[in-house]
Amino acid sequence: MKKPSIFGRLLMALVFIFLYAPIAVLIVFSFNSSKSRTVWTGFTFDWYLKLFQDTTIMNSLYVTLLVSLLAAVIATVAGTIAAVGIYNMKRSHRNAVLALNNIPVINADIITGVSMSLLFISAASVLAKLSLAFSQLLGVNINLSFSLGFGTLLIAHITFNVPYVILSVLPKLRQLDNNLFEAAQDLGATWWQAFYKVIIPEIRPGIVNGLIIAFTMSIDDFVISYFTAGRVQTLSMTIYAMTKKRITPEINALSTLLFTAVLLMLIIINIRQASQEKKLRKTRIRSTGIIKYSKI
Amino acid sequence: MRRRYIAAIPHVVWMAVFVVVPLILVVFYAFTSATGGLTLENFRNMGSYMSVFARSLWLAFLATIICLLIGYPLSYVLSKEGPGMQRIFIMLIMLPMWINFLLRTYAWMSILENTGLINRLLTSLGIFDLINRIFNTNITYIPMINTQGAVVLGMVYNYLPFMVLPIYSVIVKIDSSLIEAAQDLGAGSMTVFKRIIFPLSLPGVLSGITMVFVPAVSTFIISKLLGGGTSILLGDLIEMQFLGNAYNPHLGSAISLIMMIIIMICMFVMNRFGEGEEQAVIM
Amino acid sequence: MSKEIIRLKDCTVAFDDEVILDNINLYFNDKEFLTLLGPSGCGKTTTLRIIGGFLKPTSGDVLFNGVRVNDVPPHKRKVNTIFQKYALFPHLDVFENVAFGLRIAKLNESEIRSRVMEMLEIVSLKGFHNRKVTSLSGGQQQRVAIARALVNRPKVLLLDEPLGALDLRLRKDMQIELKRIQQAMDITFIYVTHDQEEALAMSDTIVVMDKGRIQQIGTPEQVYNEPKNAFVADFIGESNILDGIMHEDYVVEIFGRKFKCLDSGFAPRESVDVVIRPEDIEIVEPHKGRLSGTVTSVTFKGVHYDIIVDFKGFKWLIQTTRLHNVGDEIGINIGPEQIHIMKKSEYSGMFGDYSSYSAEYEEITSEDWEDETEGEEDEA
Amino acid sequence: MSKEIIRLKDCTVAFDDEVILDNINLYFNDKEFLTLLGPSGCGKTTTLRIIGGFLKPTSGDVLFNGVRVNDVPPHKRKVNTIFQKYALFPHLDVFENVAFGLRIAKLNESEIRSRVMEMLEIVSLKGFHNRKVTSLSGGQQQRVAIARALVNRPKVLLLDEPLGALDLRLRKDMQIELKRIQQAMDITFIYVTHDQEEALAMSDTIVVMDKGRIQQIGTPEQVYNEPKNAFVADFIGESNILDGIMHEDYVVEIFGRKFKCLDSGFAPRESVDVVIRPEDIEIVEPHKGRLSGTVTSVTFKGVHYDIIVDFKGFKWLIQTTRLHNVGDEIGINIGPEQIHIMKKSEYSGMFGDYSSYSAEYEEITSEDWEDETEGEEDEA
Amino acid sequence: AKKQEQKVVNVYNWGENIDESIFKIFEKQTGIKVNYTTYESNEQLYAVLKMGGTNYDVIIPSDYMISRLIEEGMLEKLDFNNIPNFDNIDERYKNLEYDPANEYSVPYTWGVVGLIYNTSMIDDEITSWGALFDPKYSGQILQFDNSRDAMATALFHLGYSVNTTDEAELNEAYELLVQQKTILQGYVMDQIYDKLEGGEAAIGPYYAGDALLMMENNPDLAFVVPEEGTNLFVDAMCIPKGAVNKENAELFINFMCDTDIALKNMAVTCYATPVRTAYEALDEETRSNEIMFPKDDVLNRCQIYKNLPQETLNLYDQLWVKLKS
Ligand SMILES: Nc1ncnc2c1ncn2[C@@H]1O[C@H](COP(=O)(O)OP(=O)(O)OP(=O)(O)O)[C@@H](O)[C@H]1O
Ligand SMILES: Nc1ncnc2c1ncn2[C@@H]1O[C@H](COP(=O)(O)OP(=O)(O)OP(=O)(O)O)[C@@H](O)[C@H]1O
Ligand SMILES: [Mg+2]
Ligand SMILES: [Mg+2]
Repeated sequence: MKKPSIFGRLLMALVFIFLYAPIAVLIVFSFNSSKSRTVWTGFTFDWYLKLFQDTTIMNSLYVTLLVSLLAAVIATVAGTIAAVGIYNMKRSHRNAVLALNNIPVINADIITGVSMSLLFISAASVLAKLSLAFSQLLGVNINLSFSLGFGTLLIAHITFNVPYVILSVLPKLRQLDNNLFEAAQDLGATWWQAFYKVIIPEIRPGIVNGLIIAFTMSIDDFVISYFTAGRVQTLSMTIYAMTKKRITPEINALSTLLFTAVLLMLIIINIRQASQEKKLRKTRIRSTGIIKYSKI
Repeated sequence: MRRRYIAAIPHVVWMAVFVVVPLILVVFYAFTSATGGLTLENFRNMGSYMSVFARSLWLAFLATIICLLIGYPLSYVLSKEGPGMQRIFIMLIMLPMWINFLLRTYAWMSILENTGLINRLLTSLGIFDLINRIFNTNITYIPMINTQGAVVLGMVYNYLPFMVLPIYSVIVKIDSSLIEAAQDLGAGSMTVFKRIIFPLSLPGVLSGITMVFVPAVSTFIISKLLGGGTSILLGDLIEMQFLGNAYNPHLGSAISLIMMIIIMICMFVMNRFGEGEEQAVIM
Repeated sequence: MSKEIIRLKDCTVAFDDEVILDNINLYFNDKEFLTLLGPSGCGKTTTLRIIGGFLKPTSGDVLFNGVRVNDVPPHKRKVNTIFQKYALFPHLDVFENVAFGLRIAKLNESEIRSRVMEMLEIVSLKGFHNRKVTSLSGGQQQRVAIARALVNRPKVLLLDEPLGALDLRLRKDMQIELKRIQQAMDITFIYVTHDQEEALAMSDTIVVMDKGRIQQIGTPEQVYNEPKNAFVADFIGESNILDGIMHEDYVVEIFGRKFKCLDSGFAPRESVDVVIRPEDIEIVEPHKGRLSGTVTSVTFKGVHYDIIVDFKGFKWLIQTTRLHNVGDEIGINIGPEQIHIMKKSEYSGMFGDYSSYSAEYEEITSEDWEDETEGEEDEA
Repeated sequence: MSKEIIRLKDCTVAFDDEVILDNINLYFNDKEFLTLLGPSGCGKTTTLRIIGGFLKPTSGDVLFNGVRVNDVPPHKRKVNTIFQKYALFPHLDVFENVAFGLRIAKLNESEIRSRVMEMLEIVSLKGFHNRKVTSLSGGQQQRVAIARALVNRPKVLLLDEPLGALDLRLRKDMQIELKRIQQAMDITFIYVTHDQEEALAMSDTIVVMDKGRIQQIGTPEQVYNEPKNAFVADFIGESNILDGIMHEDYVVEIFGRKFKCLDSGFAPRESVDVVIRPEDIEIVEPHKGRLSGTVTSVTFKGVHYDIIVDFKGFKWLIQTTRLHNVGDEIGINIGPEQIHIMKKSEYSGMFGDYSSYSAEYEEITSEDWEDETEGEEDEA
Repeated sequence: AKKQEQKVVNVYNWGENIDESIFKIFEKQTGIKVNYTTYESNEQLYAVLKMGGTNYDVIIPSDYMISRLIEEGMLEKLDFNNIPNFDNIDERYKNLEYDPANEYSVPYTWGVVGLIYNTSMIDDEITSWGALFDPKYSGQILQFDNSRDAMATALFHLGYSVNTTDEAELNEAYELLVQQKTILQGYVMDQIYDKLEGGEAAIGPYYAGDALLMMENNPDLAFVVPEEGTNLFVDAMCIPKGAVNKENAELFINFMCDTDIALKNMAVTCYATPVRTAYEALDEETRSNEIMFPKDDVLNRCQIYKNLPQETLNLYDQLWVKLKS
């Protein structure tokens, strides 16, 4: 209830300056007419135009969006199903599975990345050998071999996304009224109807939240992709390659665009949430009112 | 009633194949040599990387402490704001995460470089001239980039939200009636903080520490970009063995293994320390 | 009120070797308001779940109209349930909640509309069809749950402590409302509660359960006035339960004195439990009473005073509208129709002694508490 | 039971211009068990919070022993509170929860130990000191909360619906327990509840509140038997409330007939509210009664029957132990001491009419509901 | 997929080492799409290949790395029938020591390593590798971020052979690098562009072609081949073992040896081309650029890296990791 102290306000101001200084720099220099990152030489929109012609950036943007979207969607579906399963487990089993589930969440990214790349590479070489052996044995050309690329990247992303989806869906399942499912069946719904007509809508906030987290994690990931993507380049990897010489302001432009988009989205969501909450507060007071007057 | 738990089985299998098996492979690589035989060779030289281990742990420790020192008061102050403000501030803390962290870190280079924005600003304000005149020195810039300080700064910058969010979400959930109960029993505001708010926020603190320390100790980007590559960290060392200039995945696996063990020990000790049975993983 | 429509035959349910329902035999008549009454954990919900089809009995049969339905899944049974906490679908508005079953049955839109609207009118929720269910008060949610079940025109409605979450006032109103709806719709209600007043006020038939077994079946008056054993006597209202000996038909000895009563058919000198309701005891001048004792505690309860009276070491609870003071000497008389004789049972000696009441309250030993916690853990 | 220790003087509390407490004047005596009773949202918790120091009144004074303490923070007030949901510290075990206040007061370890242990014994939790509070049952948590407050030896203990979360059985036990503790410790209890039975059973003094205003202060008997207005009459027990006219002192006219009563001091022909409790009405043969009517509904309630009787269109609730059947013609008599006269108030006409009871229950028109919603919105 | 699978060639090259616009021409000519990615150093290329799991069709390692890859059986033999433009290559760059029978590689660029420094920040004239180790420039010096090149700067300064296998000499060089570390601003590869052009650092060693690019952007920069001698490198196109699109790769290699393409490419990369016909087509001014095409007196001072025996390679790795930690 008490207003934060001056010290508190000061701290917040400093932290936000700290958090946003580099972003401000990034945005400002996306309009810089030269490639310099530190000297302002004039205003231009050129980088925004060039951005769309740069095939490397556009390609990697495409790869990133595609892999993030696919991984997020697959992980959300898989994670939701898994969460339902986990929810119905015996406690001891559930704890074991949750511990397993937590490994990629807690483990260092680099270890996740390195270990998965070891798996993919071993699998690739084993499969290559196998197909060679089979081909010789059967006299037909069988090719099971694969190389690191979009497929492995996708698998990796799914793998580190699923746990987050589960962590966000599971609490919603726990909050669920145990009887909802039975209520639906009682009203004539089959098992499956009850699931998608009642359970899914009920845990939807958790699912959506999981989807968003998964998508964010994927978009933001660099380390794991770096070890598992092979030749394919995500945006992070392209940027990483660029940091090795010099970042072109096109990337700044791209980030500025993304940042603005997310900012707008958040503002819209926020306004909507705020108004919803206001409504909710009203109805809460309202329902106590009902109890108060119900006797009359 | 029905065996609905089977819905989790594909997940368990998937996690076993893509999480557990890879970790087993790491262990396997760590104990074999390039020629294939079992060996402890990879661990024998570990002593020579002592300095990297020490540096990584130390810098990650520093970054974690600083994050905690900034993040805790910040979370606390945030939790005192009105609900609308809280939402906005939390959004503002998460928003930077939507800009690629490589870019954000790279932007720090522009700020910290010898010819970067800070030094330029100081020069144009005539600060250096002033100092040079007074102390009769001849400095034209303050060296900030490519120092360990810069690396710690990069870590703090990148991982601060991971400290703030869990602590904040634990603090806001503390039942205000507990605070009133403590006041009722004679506790002044300092005591309330010391005896109620802080102990109750410990799970958040622990999960914040984990979420900062683990990525900090294993990063290889921040040190590359802001550290100039002169003092590498564990992450660089591992990366170097797999995709870098000193190819040796067996050694890399051994280092990974040891890092994993160190992280596990740290977390274990910390959880003991905080009696944190209910370790919260908060997103 | 005669045709039997559901029967449980020798139903037993066990989870992990723990017997939850022990050989239940029970039938339900058409258009009856039947209440399952019993303490928490006695198996009431389990019984309902067997009827609803959410649980298969470990052994025994469930018959609907004489047909065995053990293997019919819930969505194919012509019964509907109102769950302990309503289980409304929070993502749907009032209309869609009520329409749920009809949509599943694939009725056409206009019929759904008219049936839902009609039903909402019956439960007095006209004009609420667009509201979010979460924005409704407890009583209103309750009505939606009722409408949602009734709109499917079930022959039987199962209600699992439907009023448990409401506060006292609302609860009383809803009791009346439910009874009215049952009569208006002319269907069978199988009602679960652990509130004896509720059961008494609403039911045609009460089934008293404890520990997975049926203790007594009867009308409210039968159950209240002629409890079968000490458990029933105690669970349905306050009662003084004393040890007695049947001397001969219509004569029972309590505290060494003989009292007339209306019961017969016991063996000579058979030990029995004697129930005397606190409101049935007449207070008279000390010398005019059959027994006399000392008032040890008085509590004002509004309608009456609860007084504890010590008769030779045994403490009785008496309800009276006249004020007596602690220390007063009083006499009591008990008419033959106020004395209820019960056969001894496993519950004998466990209830109906007011020695530990009020100011006389003995310290609860920590052992008692430990027991309690264990009980809880079993449940979890 | 005489010395005044706390007084609220003209206390008003408003949030955002909404008046929550309206000019409350109230004093609390030493060693008294005082209950604040009222419906949800009437301002009971707010009153406690003012006394506890968690809230400053918008205007008015809080006096402890005659000294103004408006600006004294909670931790410096010599009162302790038991919160609505216990508010135990989940990170501390039972011992440390109870020891909390003592540690803050920096007592030495051995004294803390002995006082905590003694207190745990008083609340019958000996042997529980090492348990986590989260592992306790509701009743046990309740006792810890009590011990935690009492161990500081406050002069005054504030209890905010301490039994609200417990089930009926435990609730009754804990009522007795609390009363015992209050008497044993010889301190003032200020108790908040919305359960009138609880208030009647436990209190020395009851303060009935509604809409932020005090409606009546008195002993349980006074409040029950001589309610000040229709709200109090209705809130404390069932009542028939009728319009009457005082003809002269001790004579009131109801339904055109004159009845003797015990009240005086009204203006001639003043309109009044007349309260008659359902259990106070004597049923006699139709021709022997002052009034005669027809039974329209009967409900068995165990101890008694609730019957609704129609007297010339006005329906009365009567409680009787004898069975009557619907349609029976009965007569009633009411003694002068059973008739309670109240001045007309804002609540007149709102309560005490049983026309809409039971089988007679009229369909609630949607207008009623709409009205209700409007009322809510006014509030919001 | 209804249409035939798109033909591709996966090219893995040094950063800043090609004119990416020529891919379009190639695609137009052959219908083959170029997937292009880059690496930082020979050692990194080696790690990626060795790690496996990736499929590259064309790689462009340097001389010593080529011989190492050949020795370890990691390259495919080329089918020169598919590379008719091989005839355009100057004979001087055929059959070099790293691929004596010229079965595995087609030269792509060549050049020397030298010191690049900012004349506005360094007043002295730089002539020796010693400048890299001079505390005078403390905090302004950059160094190669790969073991072979970095060790070479020290070995040159010490006057040893860059191909030495003598442990003592290598250790001495290592010690020198350890000392240097204290005055170093950082280890860099292509970041050197940014640092030198922006005046962030004053001096660093790099390859001639890149030096020319940097000098275009910042006229204050100068390039010098130190008097102690330097490394002459030849980068050549190869096909790694197991390449999936070997024929496309050969088409690509052939394409790169086309005169016009080589010229176009050279204009962007500034590296000297071994394509004779292209060289001949250059204008006089470019041909006389001593940085791009060093005179013989410089070339005589040059050493070419050779592949080293396994133990020495191991020692390199060890010393390098030790240095960096
Ligand atoms: N799925 C289950 N597995 C094991 N035990 C169960 C299960 N469901 C119920 N029980 C046990 O069966 C007993 C009876 O449960 P039931 O829910 O029928 O009680 P109830 O009479 O409805 O009680 P309440 O009034 O508390 O709802 C309880 O002891 C409970 O612990
Ligand atoms: N901080 C606040 N801001 C605005 N209104 C408040 C606040 N606290 C309480 N109120 C309002 O004051 C009124 C009285 O609240 P109070 O908590 O005193 O009621 P109560 O009698 O304790 O009710 P209950 O029995 O439900 O606990 C309610 O209408 C409530 O909504
Ligand atoms: Mg139940
Ligand atoms: Mg309250």
